[in-house]
Amino acid sequence: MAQVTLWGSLSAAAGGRDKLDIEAKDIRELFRKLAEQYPAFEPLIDRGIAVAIDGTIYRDTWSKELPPGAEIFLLPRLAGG
Amino acid sequence: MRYIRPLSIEDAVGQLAGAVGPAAILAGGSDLLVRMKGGFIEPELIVDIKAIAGLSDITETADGFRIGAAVPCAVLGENAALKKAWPGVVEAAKLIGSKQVQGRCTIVGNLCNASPAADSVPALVAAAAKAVVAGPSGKRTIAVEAVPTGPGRTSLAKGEIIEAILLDKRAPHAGDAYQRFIPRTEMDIAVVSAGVNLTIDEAGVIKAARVALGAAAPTVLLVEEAAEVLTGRKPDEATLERLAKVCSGACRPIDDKRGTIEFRRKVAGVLAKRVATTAYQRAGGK
Amino acid sequence: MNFDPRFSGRNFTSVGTRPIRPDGVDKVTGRARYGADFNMAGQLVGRILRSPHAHAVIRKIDTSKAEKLAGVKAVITAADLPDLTDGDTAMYDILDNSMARKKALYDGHAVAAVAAIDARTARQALKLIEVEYEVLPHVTDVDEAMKHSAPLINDAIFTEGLEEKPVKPSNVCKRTQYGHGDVHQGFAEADMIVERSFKTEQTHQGYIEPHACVASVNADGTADLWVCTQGHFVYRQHCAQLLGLEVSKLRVTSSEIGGGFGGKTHVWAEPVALALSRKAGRPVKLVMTREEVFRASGPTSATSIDVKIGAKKDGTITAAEATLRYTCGPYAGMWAEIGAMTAFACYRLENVKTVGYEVLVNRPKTAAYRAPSAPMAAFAVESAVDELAKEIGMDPVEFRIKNAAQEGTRASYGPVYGPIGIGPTLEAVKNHPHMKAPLKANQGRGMACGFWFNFGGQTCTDLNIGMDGSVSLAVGTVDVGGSRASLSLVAAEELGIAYEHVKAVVADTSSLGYNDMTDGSRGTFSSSMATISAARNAIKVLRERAAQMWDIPVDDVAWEKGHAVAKGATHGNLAPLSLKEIAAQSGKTGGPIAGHSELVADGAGVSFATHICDIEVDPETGATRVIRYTVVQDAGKAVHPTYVEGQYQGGAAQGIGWALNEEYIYGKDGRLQNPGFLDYRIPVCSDLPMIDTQILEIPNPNHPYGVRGVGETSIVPPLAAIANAVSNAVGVRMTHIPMSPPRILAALEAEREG
Amino acid sequence: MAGVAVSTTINGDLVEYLCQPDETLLEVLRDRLGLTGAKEGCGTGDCGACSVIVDNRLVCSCLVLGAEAEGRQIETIEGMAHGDQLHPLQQKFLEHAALQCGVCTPGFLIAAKDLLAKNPSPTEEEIRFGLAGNLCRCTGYDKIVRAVQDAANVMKGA
Repeated sequence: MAQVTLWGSLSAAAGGRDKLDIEAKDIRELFRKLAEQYPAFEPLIDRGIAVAIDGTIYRDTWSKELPPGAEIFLLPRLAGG
Repeated sequence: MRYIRPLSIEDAVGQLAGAVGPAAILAGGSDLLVRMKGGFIEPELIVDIKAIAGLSDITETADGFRIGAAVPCAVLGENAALKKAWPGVVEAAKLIGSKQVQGRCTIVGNLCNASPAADSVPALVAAAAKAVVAGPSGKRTIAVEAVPTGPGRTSLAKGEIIEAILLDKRAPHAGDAYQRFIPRTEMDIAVVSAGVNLTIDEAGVIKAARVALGAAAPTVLLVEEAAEVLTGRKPDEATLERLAKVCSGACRPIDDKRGTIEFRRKVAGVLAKRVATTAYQRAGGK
Repeated sequence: MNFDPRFSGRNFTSVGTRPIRPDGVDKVTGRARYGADFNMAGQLVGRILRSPHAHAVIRKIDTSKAEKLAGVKAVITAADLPDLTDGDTAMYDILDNSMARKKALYDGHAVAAVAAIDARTARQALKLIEVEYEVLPHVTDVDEAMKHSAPLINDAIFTEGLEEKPVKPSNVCKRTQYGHGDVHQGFAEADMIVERSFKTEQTHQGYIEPHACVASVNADGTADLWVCTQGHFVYRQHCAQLLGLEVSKLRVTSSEIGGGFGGKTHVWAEPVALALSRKAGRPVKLVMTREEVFRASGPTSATSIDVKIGAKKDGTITAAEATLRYTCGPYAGMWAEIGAMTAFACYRLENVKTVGYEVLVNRPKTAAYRAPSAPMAAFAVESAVDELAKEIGMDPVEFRIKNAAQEGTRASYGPVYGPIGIGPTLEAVKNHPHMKAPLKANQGRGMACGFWFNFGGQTCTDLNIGMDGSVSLAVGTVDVGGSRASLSLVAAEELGIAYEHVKAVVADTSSLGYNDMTDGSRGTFSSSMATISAARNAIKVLRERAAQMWDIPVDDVAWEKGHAVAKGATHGNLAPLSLKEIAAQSGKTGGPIAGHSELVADGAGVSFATHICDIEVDPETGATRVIRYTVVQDAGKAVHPTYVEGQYQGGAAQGIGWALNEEYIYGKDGRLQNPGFLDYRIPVCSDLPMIDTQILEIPNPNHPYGVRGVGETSIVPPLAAIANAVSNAVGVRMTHIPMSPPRILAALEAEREG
Repeated sequence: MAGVAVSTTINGDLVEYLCQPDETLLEVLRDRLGLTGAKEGCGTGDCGACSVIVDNRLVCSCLVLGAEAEGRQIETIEGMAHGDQLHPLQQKFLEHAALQCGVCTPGFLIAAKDLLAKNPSPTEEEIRFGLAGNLCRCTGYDKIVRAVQDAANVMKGA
């Protein structure tokens, strides 16, 4: 069971909750389950969500495993110059 | 659209007078081509005056200097005699645009573009320069301040060309100077500017003065009251403060993208002080 | 990922040297081809008609007269770009921004376009297009736009992120919040509190090369696009989607790019050029004028920010709070959100809260500009931090060191930091001789810190070894400032050959797999990762070939310093085989030798910088002059240190321009007053001193060489560093950027009058 | 609109062309003669990217009409190197990494060449003011100034 923290504009998609417990082995499964439980996440996932695992931000590596006990944050995907 | 390069001033005047649609005079082109590019002017006729004999020369005469209408500002700076006699006029002309623009732009073009912020004009007005106008009805000589009548407007009639600017021979103990305020160090249009021309006596007392301000009103301002403040005095602190106050008071500026009314008023006075000090030093005052 | 991406702490041979860039000679001889330097046979000239109104309904467009003009080959309006975005609102906004559909939303918004045989005919044709507008009230100011009485820009937008669902549409498209702890309690514990409001004006990236492209659409559904862009693969996706083309049938070639800084990360005129070409049946070249660049492309947000920070007497910050309002132009964005994330990223805070509001206004669609949104937030926060240090009586550097984030700190935007460079940059600044240099009258010194995330992303690289042992490296990230040199160094490093034997090119979209654009300081970070991976794949092949040549097991072949080396007692007498020797035999040992890599370069390390700046102020005119400037920034590992310095210096210069003079000035009519380099005042050569740099290298553990992105962070601190310097020079706290002479003089006069 | 026949010298070679009366020298160079080294950054003389030398005067070619080139000597970036021998300024720009995107580089090189021709030993301030008509958005000018200083030293020694 991973505890996932939702930041910024993302918590609105989970009905205002900013912490969720989700059983997932990697980012792909995490996104799939999020979209199942909270359909509002689907367009956000399509648009792009960044996942911070123990402080390192991943934007596109959906195969990245979620280590047990890892601190996981979901952040909006950013634009850069 | 036609482009012509007449060889005589008479031919140029005739072509301009006879033009059916809008006609434009091309010397340096640094204003004309920008206006054409922006679609502000679509001339039917472009008269390039650079091939006209004498228009590209600076001549030193018994009365002073004659600067042809097609002389690029960079050339003014290369003329040692002119620079020595009228350093304020030359430094003003040398402030227009970049090195690239300097190789093309002219003080007559600067004058005829009739921008209140034109750099060379306050210096020319302070220097009591005159313009030689050639037209269909012959030639006339007028004070430079009589040329611009408002932003983008001049007193020149159809077919008229300014063929030269005249500067007097320099009296001893005289000096002029020009400064402008710009936010950067180069490449800007003056937010406000000041030109001062002084003659002093042996004792260092100012005998005659002309003070002109740029970008402070719809046309360059010749501030008579400022000249009165200086005349008969030395530029001590109190005199300079009064000069600043009078100049600030004489301004009728606008708020625009380059500055505010308050800023222009205040800085016009600051510049007048600084420029008067430089002109005084150049006149030999201590 | 098919290789180990972790930092290896190795010693380098090529990486860290400073060779001449591979594209250099072309660029100093005028041969390099930029967006406008390319032509096709039968090419037409495209031009765009733009709205003179800030906000207007487009009632009717009559193009008949223009179509009849001799030499006009196509005239298009939004009707020629039907909506194929299928509910993708971000793409719909890009489409509407390319060509207004129902309303013109800002001065300069495209409403129609022509393709004609030459520029003069095209210009004339634009004048013949008749547009009937119903002019609407407009709003350009961020605070005005938030008022209930403000003209509504899009009645389908309701504020997202509110606790209660709004019942009325609003110009505020989103509210976001970041932070942790309890700021109320934190402020209650504070001995001193500084609270201030700040404003920053809108700026433009100011790249010297205007947007330019040549589009050619064929009747068979294939198309070519030559364009200056930061991401040709992204442009291909956008254009294919908007035009209804098959992605693989649209080949996009990125020209040399004359600056982007975020401003060339999504399409503007390119779909219009393609639509014109499709309609005219001929290639179309479309080059924006400088005026169009300012009116319709770029810019960054204008902002209004409130900051409140509290600290104890000993200098510990107890709470920090900010409310950030950012303009997005007329389309939804996430610019305030990025500001809210970055605002306090430099500090170790128990209690922090930031709230961002995305605000729609009648200005051009906001685009990314080098560490987008971070400089404005840093200006507000770092100004307040300086003021708080002063009130407490602490040195501003010491105050920041005391509160700096470190490994293990929870960032104000959520995650916990790994090894980071904020502390080391501050220590370096503290010990820098610049901090001890004497100052004259009316001069002041300021310093400030800055943060940027840095990105990675999708990346694809091909490395091909020629029969003579030379290496061609095809990358898909556009080279915006020397990355071909740094990537050649990386290939040389990994293979163990000389830099001179590597030639890097940016491949077009038909020659390489998809790459994200060069943004978020990712070019060298991501493509070096892919290059290392590709090189290691090539080395695997090289070892196999050497094993064949020696007729020994491949496991007995190692790769050392550009050579295959036989290992073990049985092969000890075999002379090493060089890459060149193996390549020469490649035709007989299995064909061409290559290494490929497709990966997602994740794990970009965050980046911090601290800047020092000396400013002289003329108290009579408000004029400022930058006397001395120093940049200290963490690069992780500087691959080509000269170009790293260049990034530091360039970002600082852009920040200086933003701080002092650059701004969009709108008239009461909502029209842009200064769409040109004359009155949009970017720094000229004589405005700046030399910009000293100090590169720190705190390795990024997620990159095999420790590389972090370096491009963006350098624009973050200057606004605040200069504001702090002005404050120290003449004793006025400047709260409005740019600190143009009229603003400084007004502040000084207000201070004198008390 | 009547075309103007022009005969001029570009980088030492006699060139003849027909241009429109309102066509700029920059347009002629780029669109008629294929000399795309000069760039249009603004078209109004504010950026210097189109710098060329006409009769030993540095100008913005966007502020010169093509028709005015009659009988003149024009130098562009394409004529700066002698064969495969780079001009010292070109070499020093490469060595100092005085370019990032490179779009302003041709204009800077031409302006710097004109500067050093008129002032072989410029101070840093003279270089900065001498090149103030050329905008660079990438470098912060630091490395450009150093490259010009270095080239000046090399050229004096030569």
